[in-house]
Amino acid sequence: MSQLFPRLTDKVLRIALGVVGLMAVTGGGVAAYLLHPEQVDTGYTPKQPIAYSHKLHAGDLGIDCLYCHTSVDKAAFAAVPATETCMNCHDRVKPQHPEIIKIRESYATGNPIPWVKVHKLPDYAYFNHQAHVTAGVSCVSCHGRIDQMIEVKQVEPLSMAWCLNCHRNPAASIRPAELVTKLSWKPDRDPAEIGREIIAAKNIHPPTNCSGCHR
Amino acid sequence: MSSVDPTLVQLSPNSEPRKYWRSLDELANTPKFRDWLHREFPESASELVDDKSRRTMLKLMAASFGLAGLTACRRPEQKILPQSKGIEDYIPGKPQFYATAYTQGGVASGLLVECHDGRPTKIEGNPRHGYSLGSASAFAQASLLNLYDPDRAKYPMKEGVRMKWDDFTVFAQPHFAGLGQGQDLRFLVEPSSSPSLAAVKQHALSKYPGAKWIEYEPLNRDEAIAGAQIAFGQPLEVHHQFEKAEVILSLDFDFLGLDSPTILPVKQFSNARRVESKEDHMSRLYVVEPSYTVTGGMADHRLRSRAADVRTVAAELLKQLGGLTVLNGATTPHGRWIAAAAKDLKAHAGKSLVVAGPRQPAAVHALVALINQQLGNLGQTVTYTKVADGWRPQLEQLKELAADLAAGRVKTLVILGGNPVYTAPTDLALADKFKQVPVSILLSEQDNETAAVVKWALPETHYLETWGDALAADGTPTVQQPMIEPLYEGKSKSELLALLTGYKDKRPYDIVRNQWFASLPGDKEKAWRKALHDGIVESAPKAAPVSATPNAQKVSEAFAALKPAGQGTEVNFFASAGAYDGRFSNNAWMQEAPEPMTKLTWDNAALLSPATAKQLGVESGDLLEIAVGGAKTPMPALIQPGHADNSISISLGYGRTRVGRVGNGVGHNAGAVRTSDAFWFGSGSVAKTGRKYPLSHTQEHFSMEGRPIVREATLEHFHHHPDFAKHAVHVPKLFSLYDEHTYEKGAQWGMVIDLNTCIGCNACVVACQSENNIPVVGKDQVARGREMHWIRLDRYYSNDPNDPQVVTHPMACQQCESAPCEVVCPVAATVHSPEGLNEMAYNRCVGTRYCANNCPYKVRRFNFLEYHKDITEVGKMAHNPDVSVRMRGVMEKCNYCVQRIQEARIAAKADGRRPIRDGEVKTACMQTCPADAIVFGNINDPESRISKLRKQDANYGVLEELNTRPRTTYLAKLRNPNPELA
Amino acid sequence: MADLALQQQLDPVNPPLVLGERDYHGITKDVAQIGEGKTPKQWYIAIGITASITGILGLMLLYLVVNGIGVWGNNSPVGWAWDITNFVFWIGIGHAGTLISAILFLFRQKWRTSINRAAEAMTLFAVACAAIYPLFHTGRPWRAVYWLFPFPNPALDMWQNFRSPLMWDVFAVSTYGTVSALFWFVGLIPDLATLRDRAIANNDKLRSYIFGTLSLGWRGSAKAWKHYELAYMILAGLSTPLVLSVHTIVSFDFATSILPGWHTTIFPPYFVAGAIFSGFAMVMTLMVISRWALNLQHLITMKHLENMNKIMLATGTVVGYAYATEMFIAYYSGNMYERFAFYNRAFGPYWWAYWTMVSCNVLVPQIFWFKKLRLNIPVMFVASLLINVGMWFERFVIIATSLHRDYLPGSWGYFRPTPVDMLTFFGTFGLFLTLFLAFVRFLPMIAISEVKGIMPHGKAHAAHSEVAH
Amino acid sequence: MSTAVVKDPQLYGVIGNFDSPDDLLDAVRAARAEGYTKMDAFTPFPIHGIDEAMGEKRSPLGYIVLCCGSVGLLGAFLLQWWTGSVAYPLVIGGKPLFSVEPSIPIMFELTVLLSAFGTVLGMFHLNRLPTFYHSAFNYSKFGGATDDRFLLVIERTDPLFHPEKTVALLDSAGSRHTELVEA
Repeated sequence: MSQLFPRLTDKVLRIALGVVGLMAVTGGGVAAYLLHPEQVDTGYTPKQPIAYSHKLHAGDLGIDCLYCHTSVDKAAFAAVPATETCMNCHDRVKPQHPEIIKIRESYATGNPIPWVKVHKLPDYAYFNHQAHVTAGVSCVSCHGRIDQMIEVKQVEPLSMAWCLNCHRNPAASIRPAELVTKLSWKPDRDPAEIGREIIAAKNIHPPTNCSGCHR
Repeated sequence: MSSVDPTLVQLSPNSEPRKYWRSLDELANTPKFRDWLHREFPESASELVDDKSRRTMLKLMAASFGLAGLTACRRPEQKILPQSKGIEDYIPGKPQFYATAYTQGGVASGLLVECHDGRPTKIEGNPRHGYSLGSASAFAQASLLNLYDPDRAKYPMKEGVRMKWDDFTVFAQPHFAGLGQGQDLRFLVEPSSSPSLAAVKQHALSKYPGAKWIEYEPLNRDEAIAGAQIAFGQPLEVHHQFEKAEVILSLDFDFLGLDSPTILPVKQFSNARRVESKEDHMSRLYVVEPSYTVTGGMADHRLRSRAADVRTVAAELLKQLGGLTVLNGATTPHGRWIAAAAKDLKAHAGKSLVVAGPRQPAAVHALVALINQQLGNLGQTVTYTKVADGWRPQLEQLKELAADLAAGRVKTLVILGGNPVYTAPTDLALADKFKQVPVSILLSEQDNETAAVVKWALPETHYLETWGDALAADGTPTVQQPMIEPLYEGKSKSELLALLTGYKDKRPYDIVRNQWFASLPGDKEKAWRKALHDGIVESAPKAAPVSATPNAQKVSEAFAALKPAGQGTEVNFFASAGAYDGRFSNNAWMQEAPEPMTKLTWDNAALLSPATAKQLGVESGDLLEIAVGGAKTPMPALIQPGHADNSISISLGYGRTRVGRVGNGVGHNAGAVRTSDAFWFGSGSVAKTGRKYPLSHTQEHFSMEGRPIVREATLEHFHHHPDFAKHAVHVPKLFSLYDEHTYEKGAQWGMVIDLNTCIGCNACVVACQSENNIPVVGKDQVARGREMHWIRLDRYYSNDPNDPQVVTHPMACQQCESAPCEVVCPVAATVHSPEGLNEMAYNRCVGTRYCANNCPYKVRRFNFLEYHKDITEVGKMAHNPDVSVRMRGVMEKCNYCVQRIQEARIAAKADGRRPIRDGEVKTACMQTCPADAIVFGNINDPESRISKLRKQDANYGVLEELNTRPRTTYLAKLRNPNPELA
Repeated sequence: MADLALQQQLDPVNPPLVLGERDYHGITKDVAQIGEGKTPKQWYIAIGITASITGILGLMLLYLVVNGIGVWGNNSPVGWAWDITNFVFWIGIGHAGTLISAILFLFRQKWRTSINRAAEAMTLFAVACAAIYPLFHTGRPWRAVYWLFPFPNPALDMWQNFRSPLMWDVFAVSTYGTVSALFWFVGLIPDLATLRDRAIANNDKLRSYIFGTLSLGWRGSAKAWKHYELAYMILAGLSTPLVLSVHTIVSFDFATSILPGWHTTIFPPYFVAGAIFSGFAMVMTLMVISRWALNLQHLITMKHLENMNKIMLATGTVVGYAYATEMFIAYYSGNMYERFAFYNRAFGPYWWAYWTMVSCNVLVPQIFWFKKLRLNIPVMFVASLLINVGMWFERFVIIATSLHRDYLPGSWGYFRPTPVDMLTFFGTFGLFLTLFLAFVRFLPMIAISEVKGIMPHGKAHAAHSEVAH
Repeated sequence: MSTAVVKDPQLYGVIGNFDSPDDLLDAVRAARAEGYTKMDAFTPFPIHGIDEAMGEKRSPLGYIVLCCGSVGLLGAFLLQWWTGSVAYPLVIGGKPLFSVEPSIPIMFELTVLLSAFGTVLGMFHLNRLPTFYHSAFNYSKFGGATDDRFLLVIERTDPLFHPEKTVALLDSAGSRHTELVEA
């Protein structure tokens, strides 16, 4: 009886299997890294209709977040300000700047400025700014150093796992409520320690059960 | 899916990634497919970003599932559109509550309407209003959906052609200028108590002295007023104090249900019935009625009687009470029953109450006045107040109009509201007559049957869209504030009338404000603001009670003159619990809300007693033909235990031909056999057609099978054994194999439902539907047993199958501490919160339905299909943004309105991190319950109301013996029968 | 052959398991030829029909996925109906295969050899059919797939609830499927080698490469047989508790609930017996057909069939006993809900289903007390069909009638199947038969090497087989 | 014994071809008696007693399976304990975060699953499957080995191997067709 397969078949086969296996493992690892929310969800930086720079306003000029996002400590939503708010200054400041002209148009015509939404939570999740801000969670925890961003960019995954992370051990992200908008706040001692004290004082216990965020 | 961004979020049109996947664009861009994909892969629709460098697993999954999925695989670019100019004290996302008024039968109930970012989403009762006291009827709540009805009358139409208001005014102004004295001008108006409208009316009639103002409402209280006319010589409105009455006898009066335009009677009655300790007493209720109503359901003694025989009962009662004898010869077989009732009433003279329903002829009402006088109840539990001058029975006015029309004496007809073509007695044949009128103008919210026959059909504003006012039954002025700009081109009644007659004020706001402003005391501006805030003008005088004595002579004459009950089967006409008189026909919530007694949805039926059914040889589902006089209508039969024999009841408001996508062709038109001399009831005939007609019920089995579900006892028995409910079933010492989880920390939510005061009125069902975005599934799905209501009112019959007693059992998720549903969910989509809630995470649910199978209460609801897909854009405005809209394949159920708990908690924390106060969180059902039968709260706080109720002897848990540890418990049902009739 | 014939005369009680003048080569030929010859027209017709029925299944599932579970008759309170009924039904069918190949193997039941291969194949195909239901009864199978298996999920950080019997099911069924497949393939290897060598001999290139690859270069060396036999033994040892566990766990779906009629400690043994019962009925149906169609009367002998009938009689009676016990315990418990649940089964709206079940499962097998009927092929064929009907109804009765009327009468309902329900179920038969037809056509449906192993050895009958092939 | 014979490295061994298991067994015993040790048989079905005859050791497969099985058992236990009470502790039906009772089924199933994989892969490994090229296939009549013939090979690596003598031995043992097979 004759041989069906050439002499080398088995060697080749085993080597091939080895290679495939190796590739599968490494490929899986790479995929796992790339598909992780850390990678997938961050970095979204849409083009905004008006070249508004948070760095300039919040950073260099040091305007407090609450000046524009007024309802952040009163409601679930940190409302995007009405054009009116811009006009408080810009009817005098740089009124002829091309970008400002857009603003004045909007104010004149009453047509809203179509800002592009940057931070989008997963569906079914209900986030409440008021609850977090009053508890002493700083803007920076979720939005990053907005005061250093010329264009606003999503820096955190805003995924369920990421939320749970902080809800399970909040200490590190809790600070005195009056400091929440001080994005550059650097305490002289371990912030987690301060957090723990505040948590004890206010008896803060973030929910980790479903209805905490899902209704 | 997710929460609605307050600042209007829109998908920008250029969000399609045309630069890649071009080859798939065709497929990808069919919006239907994309919506579907977004529904099915919310993650893929949201998580993924516009970046070719990163492909995600979900992207691959979507791709592999349907190539077109790829479009859904980048973050859809969403826009945030803030206002250009800020709005004063408006915080995006924070709901606001405004007071307004809902009018039914010309009587106002005060409302508090929850608005999210400028759109009303939830209707609640106004606690400051004497006729709401915080509660709202199912109708009042469901009227929200009428606002968002996609089939409303939207634009002025001239003989079916869309017009502009300008076109109309161009036509109308010269026309009305040329009417002279208005000899041939007629106004046909839906009755209204609005003072501002009355003012415009005065102006109109002074401008056109020759014109006639006709008011007509298919379900009116004229007989009662006419009864007072007979007894007291003047037309009077009757008022009852159900709370003060210890013994009540109702003659065909569904005062807890459809015969009362407000919920006040329920509040009063339930206060008199509530038993909180074994010393407490409760009032006793006798009911005499043909069909089974919720009032009959609450009766301690119920006498089923043909509507035409009620008069003899009344007369016999008067005789027994020692009053004059008006019964000439006629006798009643119920002597013993009446005697006992009479004795009971007499024993409580001054604290008793006899009432007659709007369906009973005037003479019976007059007789009842005598009875109450005999019992010394006048001025005690019964009071009378004046009605507006120039009152005439509406039917009379309408007949006159019909005559004028027939004689061609009417050249211009203005119909303000209502739908006379559908609701008027058939023998008047208004449809044809209207067609003859040269100029006929209709102002109506609905594009209805009347709109089909008039020249000009004008859109009317919904009451949440415009300014107005109305009087409560006691004359309290109630302000009707708009919640939203008119969605379409509607105008209000007074607005149109002002336009036609050149009234001084044109804008509704001015008309209303100027009506009251002058009369306001003190700082008028401040007072006006307060009135708007409170919803009522407190300073205004209430209607004063009239003290008069009934004239026995006149009464007996009138009684003698009563036309005798005809031969043949008696046909009764009732308001329907769903469509009322047809104004809710296109309202999906009301169509699907089960009729309280029969649990029938999406239909009306001819209710008849088992005996009559046997005699006629019909069974439920047979299609009958009902004839009254010459008129005929088909109607499916439905056997109603406890119905009077040789009598059938049919409800109005169905069989609409022109109302909209929801209501068209639903049910059969009872109005087709409603004639002006058989307006409320009359003798007719019933024939079988041999055909069957499918009826959809939400409940198929009405016997408790001897199971200890609703635990009931007499007051007497309760006094001796207050804890009888606890012993209805043996609950052994229950223990678990595991060391059990304990719920001691923080708030622990629970609910107590008082079966003794619950009347089963559906208010909670609608409240829940509105609050929790519960979909409507339609007749076919209900027939398949797939209704979605989170709270259902189980109806059980007991005792004699021909003349049973009924109990209602509100059933929603019991939030078991050791919940059988949680253990079996493979993906942990339903777990327990630290506060004892049985949580349901919709986005985790894969839809095995195992939890529903393992729920002994069967309170879980499954989205078998995409029940939200047919909701129009405007319909979506009714959604509560604080609650997810569930997609198909997802299980859902009552969660104690967890969104309200969360809101309250966040508020409490922002407010100095204090604990939530008792009563700060009210579930939608508790908030609206007219009988205050539902109490929700923290069982961990010994001071809370609920903790006290749970400590009561009558408190028990359903199926406790299964060791499910329900958080919802019940207070046992009590009845207070007359020992003499026991 | 002399001693074969002799043995036949000597031993009428235990007739040999291979009849006629068969020797090793003869057996090889008989089995191998089925696949080697030209494909008969009838086969094309048959698979044409079954494949189109499978097509219906595909369409129904697509329709379901697009519209949702509402296209079935399921409702509230009957959340599970035909879907889970069919799932349990198919899983049950599967069990006979494993039983024959594993348990009978451990009990050294030689007569299993000529039917075990086909029975195992049947197991696999039945499990494939069964797996469809738990997956699709959610209406959104993709969710079920990626959330029922414990993959790490970095976005959600959520895990499954391993207390849920459905989770146990996921593991039990997938394990069962995998192990059965391994068992089946290991059993096939030597026969694949046989086919390979025959293909080489008739130098049929395609077949020789296919089987050459599939047989992994098996040579039947004594050393290899040593490991092989042990492996086979271990797999049998593993499969035996596995097969018992699978239906036990399936029964837990019901037994661990609190629904009257489900919450029953008798379920595990009762379900296992039922499974074996229905499985054997299905094997019988298939065997009767294939031994006639492929004339293998000499390999699948009356003794095989009779033994299977005896097992059906036994298990059928066990099942009957279970029904009786349920009824008695329900009565004896004194629990009103339990009592009602069982009263309702027999005399409620679904009485017809209950009595169909009883007559098919308890009465029909009783005919096998009579040897005449045990040996009558038409009789046993019809009986096997009836038993499968009965066993389907058993599952339906347990699931639907318990659900439609439970604790609160206010929530009672009634289940009616839709055409989609029926066509989906019908379609799974198409899938099952298609797979089975493909199997008998392309693979040795009888374990050649095992059959040879049970033949009496001896110089004599090797005589007339040539050295040269 | 003379060791003059040069062994051809291209050679796999000598294969004899027998009619029946009994003949094969006789041949094996004969060869063993001669002192041959490196031999193997190729048969269509397992021949009982041939291992003893050839002096084979017991298969180690059992230990492999045991290891895999225990991994499965332990893995299932850890999976359920960790996910339930460490990764995301959730109160489900008021039950403890982890308890053994409900974990048994999955522990059992995973044990069986991994054992089964261990069995099959272990057997493959011990038998070096797949081996698509094997010297035995060079024997002209190897096909019989999977049908009705019973082959015995005495490998070149056997110290006593001798092209003529070994062939003669097998012939004398009743081989119908003895061949020198190259590797």
